[in-house]
Amino acid sequence: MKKVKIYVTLKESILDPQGFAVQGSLQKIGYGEVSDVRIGKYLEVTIQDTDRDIDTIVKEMCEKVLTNTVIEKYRYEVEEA
Amino acid sequence: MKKVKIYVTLKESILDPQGFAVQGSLQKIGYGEVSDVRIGKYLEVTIQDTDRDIDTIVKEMCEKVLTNTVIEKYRYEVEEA
Amino acid sequence: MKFAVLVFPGSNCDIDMFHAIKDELGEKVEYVWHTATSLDGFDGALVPGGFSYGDYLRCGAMANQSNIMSALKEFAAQGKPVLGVCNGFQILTEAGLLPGALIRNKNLKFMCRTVQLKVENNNTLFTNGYEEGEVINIPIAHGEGNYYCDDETLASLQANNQIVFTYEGENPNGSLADIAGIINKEGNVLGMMPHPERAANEIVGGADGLKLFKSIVKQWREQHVNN
Amino acid sequence: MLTTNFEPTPEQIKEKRLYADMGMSDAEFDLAIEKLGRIPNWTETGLFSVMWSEHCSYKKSKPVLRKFPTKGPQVLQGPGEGAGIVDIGDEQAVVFKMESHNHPSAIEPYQGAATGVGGIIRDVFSMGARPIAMLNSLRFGELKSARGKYLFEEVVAGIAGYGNCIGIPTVGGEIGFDPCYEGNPLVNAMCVGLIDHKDIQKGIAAGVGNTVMYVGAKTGRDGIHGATFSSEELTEDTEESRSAVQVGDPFMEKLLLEACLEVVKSDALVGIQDMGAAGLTSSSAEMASKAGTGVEMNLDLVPQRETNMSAYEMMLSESQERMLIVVKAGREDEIKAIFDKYDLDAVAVGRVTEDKMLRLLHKGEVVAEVPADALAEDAPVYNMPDAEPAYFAEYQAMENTEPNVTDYKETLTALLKAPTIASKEWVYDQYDYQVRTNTVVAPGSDAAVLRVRGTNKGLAMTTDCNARYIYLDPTTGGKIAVAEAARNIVCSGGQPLAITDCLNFGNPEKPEIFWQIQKSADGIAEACLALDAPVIGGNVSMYNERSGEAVYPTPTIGMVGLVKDLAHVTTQEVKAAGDVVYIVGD
Ligand SMILES: Nc1ncnc2c1ncn2[C@@H]1O[C@H](COP(=O)(O)OP(=O)(O)O)[C@@H](O)[C@H]1O
Repeated sequence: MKKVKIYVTLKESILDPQGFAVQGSLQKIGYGEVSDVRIGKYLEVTIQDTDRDIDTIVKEMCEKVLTNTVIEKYRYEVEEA
Repeated sequence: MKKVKIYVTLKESILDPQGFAVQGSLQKIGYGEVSDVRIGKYLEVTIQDTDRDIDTIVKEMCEKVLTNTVIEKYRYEVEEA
Repeated sequence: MKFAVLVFPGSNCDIDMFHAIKDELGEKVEYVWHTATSLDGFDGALVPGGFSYGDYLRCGAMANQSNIMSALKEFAAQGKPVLGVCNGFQILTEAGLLPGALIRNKNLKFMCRTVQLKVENNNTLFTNGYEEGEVINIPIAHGEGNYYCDDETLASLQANNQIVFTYEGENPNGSLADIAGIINKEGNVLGMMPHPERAANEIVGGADGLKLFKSIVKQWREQHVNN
Repeated sequence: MLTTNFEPTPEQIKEKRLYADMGMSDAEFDLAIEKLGRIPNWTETGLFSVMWSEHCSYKKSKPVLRKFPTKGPQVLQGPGEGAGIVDIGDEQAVVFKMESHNHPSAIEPYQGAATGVGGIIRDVFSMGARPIAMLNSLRFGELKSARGKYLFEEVVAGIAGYGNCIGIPTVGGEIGFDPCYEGNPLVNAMCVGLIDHKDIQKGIAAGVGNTVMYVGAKTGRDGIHGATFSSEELTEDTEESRSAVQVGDPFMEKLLLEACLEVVKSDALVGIQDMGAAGLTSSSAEMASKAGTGVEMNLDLVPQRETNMSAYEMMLSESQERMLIVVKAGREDEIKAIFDKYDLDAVAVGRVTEDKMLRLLHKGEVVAEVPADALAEDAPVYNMPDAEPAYFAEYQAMENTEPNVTDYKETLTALLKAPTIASKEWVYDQYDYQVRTNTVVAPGSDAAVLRVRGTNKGLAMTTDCNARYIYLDPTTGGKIAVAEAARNIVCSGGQPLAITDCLNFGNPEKPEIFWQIQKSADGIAEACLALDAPVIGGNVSMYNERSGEAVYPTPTIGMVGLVKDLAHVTTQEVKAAGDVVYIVGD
């Protein structure tokens, strides 16, 4: 069994309204040192043992379902679970 | 300057309807080996050099604003940027 | 009686709340911008629905950092009535004025429709005009109205009769114990997902919500006549 | 990519025909040289190319739009500004317009639909009006492919996401499904606003010496050349060649909306215009051109989200949630204070000049100097050839047939199951159609009705278009579309006031397509005249094709009517057993 941790972030050129609003709010409540906030998704996917190649599966899932490749990019780590 | 990576996840006891829905659709389109999906948030916060203790700042921000401790937990990593 | 309608950047049901009080209830009401530091002179505070700070990060999280929130906490501590509707409810839970949290609807979608609510507790300053067990029609419009709390909190809500409204018939969002609205232990802070201010006139969505506001005024008048 | 910091010289642009990549023809480039008296540089070529794109200039559709009746005693503002305005009595008026966001929605359905909603809302509040309702008109392929379902669900989610967040009720619309929209869905959004006559604003840069201010969100490299993109057919590699997709920020727009509605009350404000398609370029050039003035801007002062942006990129960016305003000289601080309250940027970036030029400074140099009229007024106008398509004569020759129904129950259930006919509750359940508590008739009936608070009046509104009729017979189909809208208004208790339209067609360079455009416009115009419902604005969306296949001609009609007394409001449901049923008309 594997635990796959997937990090999905907006591509750099894409506006991140959430991150921008959070940054403004943090600065206003006394964290002036915060100069940038980007908000993405963090997924933990548990995958049962399988004959298929784990990297192939994960990449496929990411591109088909888990991310929107028009605006997002991703990276992942596979751990034994 | 530091880059802080913050991972926010729902506590185990909390149902994750979104993760559950994604798991269902992955299974349906041919990834039967996926047995669990949990969806959380991934934040990248850039912090300018400051006299304040970085861990203190990050923990404070997380507990005051970035997470709701009734339902979420978090961990973070600090990197030089 | 004079009400404050709190306005955060992104609030959008503030106008509904304002007009329900002014036009339908006929009481005094003023908007209070989130940067204000005091609620002096007001007899009741209304935290309206909408999308404060775009609901970015987490509903209510950033509104809870506003200046006005310390004043609101003080106001609540003085026993004055505080009503949070929809995003207002989310803000009150974020602020710790009410227990629990509101998470995404179980079907993951925003939903706008009129639902049936059961008045579980009519012995509050917000519900004295309803019958116990009365079923009323009130609109909902939310994407994150799924009430959650841990077992201990739920047990204490039940034990103290703090569950004021439940969804009758269909539970639209997956809320724990069908909870639609809860009150604090002291009985002066009510949070609810459905919008009573949208049901204050027959021509636009029914009038079942108006009684809630009338209840607040009635209680206030009684106290202030006795004094 | 078009966006590069190694900018070609004017000579290279001409010799290598680099303007062609920006969608300009040889003749257009020559015309630009003539207007300028020299070869335009890279930035200037960019300005010409977007302003002369079909999306901004209507160069191919203008002759068609001239067919529409646009006047009437009720019309306070016809086509030509952000949105049209119609009198409703008591010194109040209704402001509305519809616009398409088809191509962006085909690429990124959630953000495409969301930014479409955001754009049309800005068109309405830039007139000084308070937006009170949204409608939409959507077309998708049949819900068979995974992509088709995805597009449908995400477009609906995008409309809901933006409208709900900003707090404007989405009260109506229509949705149709047909294989012809499979690769090129249609996403048309309409916004209706309410205004007091005294608050009506215009997008003009009047008063030499006045200050030009940039307000709202920062500029990034999003949607560069979006206007050009929407004036081309979608191809397999459109997806790849896009610059950054525009992302909507409804929270930012809510702040911008409230701030602008405060600003319009100030007599320090001279003009205001949305930075929509072609962003800074169209807003500055059009505001100057309409006022007969010039505008000079220092691009170093433009709030920027990304580093090292070139003048070309800033001028062509379609970053959302921005406005350009002109303010009386010396009174900038009053205006800035209003935007400060909402934590919005409001920066003086330039001034109104006498010389009728759009002049841009960047890093101490003049990077563009073009007559504003050349950009805003002097685009070539084309009379496109038209030709009756072969299918038309064929269909006209067909006999009318009566459907032969044997099992009424089965036929009825089959009809009710068709996605185009079936209940749309799944969709409007996701729209907050009640916020602002004026919705008297919610989605699910004919036209939606909103009360005008403080009066006993209401506004009825609807969007309609049966594209199959228009495909079969565009003139008659065009009339039917307007008539259907009018029936919806009347059934709800209103009297038609005026329409806005969104003309969705295929590639107008194909004579058969242009014929559809011409003929349906004839039909629409005739019906508008007959029903005393002039056209007060709209939008043209052409090149709705995927791999050479055009969508059905789909000129969507958005109509608003006045309900003189809310007691006249009638809904669709049957009310009580025993009531009598009549059929009225043929
Ligand atoms: N199909 C149409 N029918 C009537 N008027 C139209 C149509 N298309 C565009 N217009 C009008 O032409 C003017 C310019 O439109 P447009 O360039 O789309 O403005 P904006 O940039 O504000 O969207 C507007 O006033 C618009 O209402």
